[in-house]
Amino acid sequence: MSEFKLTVSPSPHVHSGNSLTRMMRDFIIALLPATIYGVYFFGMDVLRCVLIAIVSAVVWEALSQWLSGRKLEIGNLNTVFSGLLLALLLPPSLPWWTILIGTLLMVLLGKEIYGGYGSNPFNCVLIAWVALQLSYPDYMAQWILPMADPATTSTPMEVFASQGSAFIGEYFSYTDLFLGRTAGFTGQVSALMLLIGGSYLLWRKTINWRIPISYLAGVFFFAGIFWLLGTGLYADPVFHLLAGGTMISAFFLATDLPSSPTTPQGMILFGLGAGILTVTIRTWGAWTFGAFYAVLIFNMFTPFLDKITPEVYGR
Amino acid sequence: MRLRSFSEGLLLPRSSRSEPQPFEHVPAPETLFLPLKQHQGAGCRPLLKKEETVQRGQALGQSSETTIQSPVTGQVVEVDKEFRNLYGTLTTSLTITASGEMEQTKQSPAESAIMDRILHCGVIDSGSAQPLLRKLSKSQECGVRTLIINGLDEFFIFGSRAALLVHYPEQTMEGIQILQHILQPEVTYLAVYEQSLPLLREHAAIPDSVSTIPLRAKHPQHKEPLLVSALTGQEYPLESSPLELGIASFSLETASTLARIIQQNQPNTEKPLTVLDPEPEDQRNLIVPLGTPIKHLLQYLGRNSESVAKVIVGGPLTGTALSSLDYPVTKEMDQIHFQKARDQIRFSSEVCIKCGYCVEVCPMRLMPFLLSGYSSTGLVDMAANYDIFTCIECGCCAYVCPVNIPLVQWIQVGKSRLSTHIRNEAV
Amino acid sequence: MMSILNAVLVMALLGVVFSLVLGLAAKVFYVYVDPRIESIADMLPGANCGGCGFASCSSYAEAIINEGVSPTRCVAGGEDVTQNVCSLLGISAEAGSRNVAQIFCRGSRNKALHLFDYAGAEDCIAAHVVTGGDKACKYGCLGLGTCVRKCPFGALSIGNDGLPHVDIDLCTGCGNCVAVCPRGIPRLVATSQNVANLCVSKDAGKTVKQVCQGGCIACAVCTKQCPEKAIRMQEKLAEVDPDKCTGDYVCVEKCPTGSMQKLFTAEEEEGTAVEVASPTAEASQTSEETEQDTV
Amino acid sequence: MSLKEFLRMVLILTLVTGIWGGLLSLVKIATQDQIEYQRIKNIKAPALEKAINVEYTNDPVKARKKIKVGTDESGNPIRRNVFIAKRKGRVVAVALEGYGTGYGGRLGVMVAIRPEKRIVDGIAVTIYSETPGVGTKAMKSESFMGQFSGKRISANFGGNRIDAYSGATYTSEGIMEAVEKATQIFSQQREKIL
Amino acid sequence: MGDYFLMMISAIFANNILLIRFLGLCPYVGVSSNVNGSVGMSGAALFVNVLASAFTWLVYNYLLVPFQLEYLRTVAFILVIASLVQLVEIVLQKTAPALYRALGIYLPLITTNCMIFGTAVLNINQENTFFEAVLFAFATAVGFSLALLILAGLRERFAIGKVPTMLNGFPIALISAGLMGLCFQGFIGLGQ
Amino acid sequence: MSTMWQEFSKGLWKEVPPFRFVLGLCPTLAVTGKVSSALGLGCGVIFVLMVSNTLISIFKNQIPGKIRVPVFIVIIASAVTIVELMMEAYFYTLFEVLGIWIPLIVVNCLILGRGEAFARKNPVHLSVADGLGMGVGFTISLSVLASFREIIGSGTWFGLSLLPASYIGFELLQSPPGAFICLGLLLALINLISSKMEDKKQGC
Ligand SMILES: Cc1cc2nc3c(=O)[nH]c(=O)nc-3n(C[C@H](O)[C@H](O)[C@H](O)COP(=O)(O)O)c2cc1C
Ligand SMILES: Cc1cc2nc3c(=O)[nH]c(=O)nc-3n(C[C@H](O)[C@H](O)[C@H](O)COP(=O)(O)O)c2cc1C
Ligand SMILES: Cc1cc2nc3c(=O)[nH]c(=O)nc-3n(C[C@H](O)[C@H](O)[C@H](O)COP(=O)(O)O)c2cc1C
Ligand SMILES: Cc1cc2nc3c(=O)[nH]c(=O)nc-3n(C[C@H](O)[C@H](O)[C@H](O)CO)c2cc1C
Ligand code: SF4
Ligand code: SF4
Ligand code: SF4
Ligand code: SF4
Ligand code: FES
Repeated sequence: MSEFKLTVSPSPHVHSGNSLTRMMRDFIIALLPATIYGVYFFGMDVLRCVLIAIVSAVVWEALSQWLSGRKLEIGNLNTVFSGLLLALLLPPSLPWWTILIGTLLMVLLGKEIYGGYGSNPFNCVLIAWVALQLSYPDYMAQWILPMADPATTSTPMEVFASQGSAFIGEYFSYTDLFLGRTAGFTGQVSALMLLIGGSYLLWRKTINWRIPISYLAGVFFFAGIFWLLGTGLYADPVFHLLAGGTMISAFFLATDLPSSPTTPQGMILFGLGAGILTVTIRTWGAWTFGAFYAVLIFNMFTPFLDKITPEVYGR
Repeated sequence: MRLRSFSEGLLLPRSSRSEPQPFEHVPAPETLFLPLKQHQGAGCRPLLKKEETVQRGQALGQSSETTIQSPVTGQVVEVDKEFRNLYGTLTTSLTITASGEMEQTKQSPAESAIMDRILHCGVIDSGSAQPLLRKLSKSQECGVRTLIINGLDEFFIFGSRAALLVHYPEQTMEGIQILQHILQPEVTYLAVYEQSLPLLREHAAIPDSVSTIPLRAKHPQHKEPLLVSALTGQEYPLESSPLELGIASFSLETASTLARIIQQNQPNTEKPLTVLDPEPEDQRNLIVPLGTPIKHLLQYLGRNSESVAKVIVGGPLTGTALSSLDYPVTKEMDQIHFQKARDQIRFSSEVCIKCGYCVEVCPMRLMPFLLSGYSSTGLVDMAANYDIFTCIECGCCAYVCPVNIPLVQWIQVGKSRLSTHIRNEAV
Repeated sequence: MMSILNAVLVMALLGVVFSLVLGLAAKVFYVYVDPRIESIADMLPGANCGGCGFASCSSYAEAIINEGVSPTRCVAGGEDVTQNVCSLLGISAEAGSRNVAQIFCRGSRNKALHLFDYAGAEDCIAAHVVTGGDKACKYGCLGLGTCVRKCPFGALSIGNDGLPHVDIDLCTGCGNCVAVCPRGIPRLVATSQNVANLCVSKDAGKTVKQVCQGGCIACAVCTKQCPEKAIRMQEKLAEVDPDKCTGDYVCVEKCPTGSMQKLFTAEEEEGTAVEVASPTAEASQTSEETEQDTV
Repeated sequence: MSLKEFLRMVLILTLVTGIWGGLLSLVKIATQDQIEYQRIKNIKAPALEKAINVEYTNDPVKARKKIKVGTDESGNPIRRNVFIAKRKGRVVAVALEGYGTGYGGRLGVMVAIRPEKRIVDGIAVTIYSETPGVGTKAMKSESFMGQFSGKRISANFGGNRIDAYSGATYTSEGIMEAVEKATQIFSQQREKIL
Repeated sequence: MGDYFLMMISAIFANNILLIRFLGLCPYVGVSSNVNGSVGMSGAALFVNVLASAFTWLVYNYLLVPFQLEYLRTVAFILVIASLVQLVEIVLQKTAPALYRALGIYLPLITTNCMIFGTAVLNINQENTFFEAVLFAFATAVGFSLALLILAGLRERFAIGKVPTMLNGFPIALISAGLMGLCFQGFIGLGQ
Repeated sequence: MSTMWQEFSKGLWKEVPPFRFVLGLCPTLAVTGKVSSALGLGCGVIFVLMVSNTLISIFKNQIPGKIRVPVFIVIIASAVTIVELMMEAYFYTLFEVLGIWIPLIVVNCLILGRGEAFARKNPVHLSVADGLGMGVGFTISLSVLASFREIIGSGTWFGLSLLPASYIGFELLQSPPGAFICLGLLLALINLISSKMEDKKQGC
């Protein structure tokens, strides 16, 4: 019965043409400035990290999907993006095997056990980052700062945590922080590069403006309040915006699709909450990279934030 | 003036033309199929038997609310009692062969009252597909303070409704006045897309009692809930009706039909349609006799039926795909889209990535991915908690979904499971 | 010595106090509960592990009595517990024959008429609800494998004829497939049954003939030929009474469409289950096998 | 439930608790001495080993003495263990704990003293709640902790020059305070201890 | 006042009873499959934890310590807790059937919940005063509820994902709890 | 005798706690950082299970239903106290490491669970076999989990270095989150193995 038949399918019958692959391509493009700057600033070690991370992440994902008999989903570039993002959250000198462990955790614990990208409740890159941070704290804090004397090879946030806000200015200027002439993770140091990438994502509408903007606002205003209250004790809000991974969190970590809320109100609360928690952890907690922990912690609340739907029509 | 609209939804594609195409009249084919249910509610009772002859305009079937008239003079060759209509309901369908000579149109018996005329010509409100008689009497009962004339086409900025405005302005305005006469509203809005307004001003003499409101060309602005909220700022729960707010909305095509049957004393046997011809992608405005098989329409357009992979009745975002080219044009249809195989949407069984794009566009401010997710896994009670019945199946969500989840289909499944209790016991 | 006495006295004191309080409280705040609930709660392991889906063993016991929940859900207790609870409730443990699922549709790809190509969610319920199914027969199996995904024991697979097939060794008769199918195609049948009319179409024979070569056309040959008079026509379908059937298979031989079939015989029908295509081949098409139900 | 049943219930629970109470107290009595020895041994032995630098041959925990160092508010005596290290039967060192206040709270320091020379033999921190990486750095620092060895015990022990560990001043001061207190006890009760 | 606040912050976040101290895990993975059940369990746990801590503190300090019977702590505490839970259950069933239906089914689950006993013992080990003990018990139970509700929220979402069959149920709940533990590491240092 | 063996052996695979019964999770996660502590706690649990199962089985007819749970719990708690005292006196290091987890044996759901589910309804010899089997199964499970965590987490086993000195422990597995993750993965693995075994059985 090979006679001519029409196709019947449910509505709608047209599609925007948007795809996961396209979105991931946008994310990768948006990370390129920071990546290129990282290579320029820290040297070829960064390129090594990036390549190892991307290749290994893809291999782990292919392996796990092949072993579990699932469809291969490498083509959607999602793993390439995650690998690149993880590489940018590592210090340039990290040993190769640590990167392999990181990408393995990212792929397996972060995504595959939940059934692949989309079902994971936590940002898989941050899961891997935190796991490495807890397991190899020394490797994860091996800072290098080309073109500077070794004595100042601490991240700006470390200087703040160990010596107080008064000393920050002795080591770094705002320009340094903005352009990225400080020690830190490969892709996180330059606020400018991340802003460029973030603006690209906003312009392409790949990410919703609510999360990054409310996150930055949360950081700025919460830090600002304490700065006004106790000058000298607390770092100023501009410092909080420029240092310690605020920018990469705002545009690339907090906006991770599966682990962030989807409703407008939820997004704003998520951003504000994570921003406030970022400053809290940096100021009173044990971690200088409070930005990453704050985003991860707020991932847990995403299902609840998603219950705050905008008022349904007519209700 | 700030354009009125709602904040979600999709911007319509820009039109390549600056004004709507004029209508073309499609000649009646030899064989026509006329289902006796082309509206919401009970189907019509057949009035003719097999072999009987019929005159143009003669009633083929009638119910208490509406009538189906014959578009041609000819003979009833078959009475199929098991015709399955677009929505899967069984109804009776008459097959008529035209005898060629277009005889005198059979006049409807009583022209005295407008309402009788509406009943005998079987006018239905296009868009909602409600028999106009029912809709009007309900509106009269509730009392209408605000009358909305919906001049918006789905998906097209210049579709058949815009064409009616531009090419038959007097008739349309007369129709609006008839509606005003029946309902006696305090305010009447004529809703058009912003692009049509200058054309309208140019072609038509708009009565003072009608305020024309330009709206942003967005999908699904043409749907009643969004039209009401854009024009009046009021929202209503979907299980009730805008009539409770004293608001009634009628399609512009309904107004035009009213004018045609009452002023010009024509039978209601033709349907203005916007047709999207796939190759080259071109939009045409046609006036088609009811009962014309889609196959004939394709022939009229000069297309080989094998070149079409999918036929969509209604807009591309909300329409229903037909399973057969023999299906006739009915009063429920506003648009027909012919799609080629390569243009078809491909749904996937991928898992939702929670990107929230669907939430961003949903005009009813729902959580489509949760509705669909819970419906597809059988957890329909959860879907009900998220107001699944407020979904108007506008299709915005599935349009933007980057992993091509058939969101609307799953929502339909969820609604159906909730209302019919074909439940899937959660293990 | 003093310390021993202290220990004995203090502990005894605690014992007295608490048993008095509990005893009195039980008396003062007495509430009647169905004694069967207590007996069942007694039989359950008391581990309160939540494995049955209830918060505690006693709430599960309550649900068994009050809501008629199946007594087989305790995972911690194992078979003994289930057996005990069943016997208390007077539910007989099945003997000899067991129930397994059978597919009551023979409208394979080349036998049934298909009206259109379906392109939507790969799910029978979705296809049934939204498009009414691609088959001309509105009763027939849609072959999109919702039952396959729902079977917790992997007993079902879609064959290359487009119909599900039951592996009766794996089927436990849990009835999940029966519950989930929008068209009521899988049914539970005792393994002792010899034959069944594998069609559910209530259409007139003429219609069935038009849409499917494998369906029951209600010709009633079987009812007339059956020596035991074990077959009756009901709603245009031949129904076998398994108690009367002796298994001489006259009906199967006489059935013009092959709708009447031998059950549980070794020989396999055409279109046996096929292996799932290799992952790479699968990647090119949207395959229902990759979709997993995780309720 | 009848009264008899009720009484039976009370009786049984009382019996069970009572009997077990008795049994447990027997076990307690049987293990009491061993437990005390183990406690002191395991808690103090590592510190003792660190603090006593001279060679000794006995088990200082077994050869411990309890001395009264004062009374608490309600007048009960406060006792403290003094551990005695011997070589060939001769006392070579005594060790006792002193307490001071560091950054995070109470600091305990085991102070070993060579009685015949009246000098500090060595010290080791027993209990603390200092910040990891800040205060604890000082405790682990050989250059800071080593300063105490050989310091003379005198009425004015605090007069000895001890350099605070930089970055952990409070911890350093707490340790100094503890050592001073221990040496004071030793000076006051030398006879009883030896 | 500030100290009490810090103690509560610490008990809820940095030293979360479930994720950091590992107490009360059986109901944690057992009941967390949906949000409604978790709310009930949280309520019951909060109520019993505070009550049990208060009673055990009194028994310890006014009965065991005076007679130097500290070693009977385990027996005495568990007796107090078991009887208390049973008592609450009996009383609720009669006097507040609605509340009993809401909480009651979780009460038996609590008798052998390590959290209740663990909190009682921790109160003694940390030498808390009576007020501190009650506050600590309260904060601990709040930490329990927080972790429970979060996990329940996550698990409700897994229902619409595609968790592989072999990981479905307890395994994925445990792993998610582990990842939540990773998140909670972020609170380290707060409240100290 | 064969039934005694059956009761014993079911605790080793078919109903092995805490993998099949997801009970007694707290100690399972808390003490499995090191094999030695897992084994130590396991021994304590075996002792308590034996004592409680034996006594409950002996006195099952004397204990009134209303105070069943309090009586069982007193018996269990007393056995735990004995373990506590003995361990402090003779295995002090272990006592220190296990800390609060020794008294917490009393609330290990496994023990009361076995008393309620098994010993209360079965003769003494079977209850002993059941207690021993469950206890041994529990101990083995803990040790397996602990071995995994200790070897990968710090490169040692029973405190002995197994891997080259240059190996840097994967600290995550030693931390609380790692405990959850390991147990989850182990449960998944056991699910996988038992479903594979089912398949085999069907295949034969
Ligand atoms: C610098 C730059 C600016 C662009 N600006 C836009 C723009 O404003 N709007 C737009 O739709 N595409 C813009 N594009 C093009 C997009 O990158 C993309 O190609 C376009 O959206 C069409 O993508 P599509 O064909 O995948 O839908 C720009 C590209 C570049 C490089
Ligand atoms: C996107 C970007 C690209 C840069 N490229 C260069 C560059 O190619 N060469 C350069 O000397 N500085 C570049 N800089 C600036 C450097 O960060 C730094 O300011 C510069 O090396 C000045 O260092 P100096 O004071 O040691 O000369 C760039 C900065 C940014 C933000
Ligand atoms: C996948 C993988 C994981 C590894 N994990 C570790 C590890 O966790 N710790 C470690 O010390 N070495 C690990 N190695 C081994 C390293 O190759 C090797 O030990 C390391 O380079 C030590 O060299 P070094 O002594 O120069 O530091 C791993 C190697 C591979 C391939
Ligand atoms: C979070 C924090 C922890 C600290 N911990 C210690 C400590 O453990 N010991 C100490 O001497 N000072 C400590 N200090 C105080 C600080 O290091 C102080 O500047 C030095 O003690 C002065 O020498 C701490 C300060 C902060 C902010
Ligand atoms: S959920 Fe319904 S109303 Fe919302 S976008 Fe989707 S189809 Fe439209
Ligand atoms: S648009 Fe699609 S992928 Fe995104 S949240 Fe909605 S359903 Fe999920
Ligand atoms: S039997 Fe039912 S569920 Fe199974 S494939 Fe056929 S229609 Fe689908
Ligand atoms: S779902 Fe149940 S009844 Fe159906 S085939 Fe599977 S095991 Fe058999
Ligand atoms: S062992 Fe079950 S709650 Fe802790």
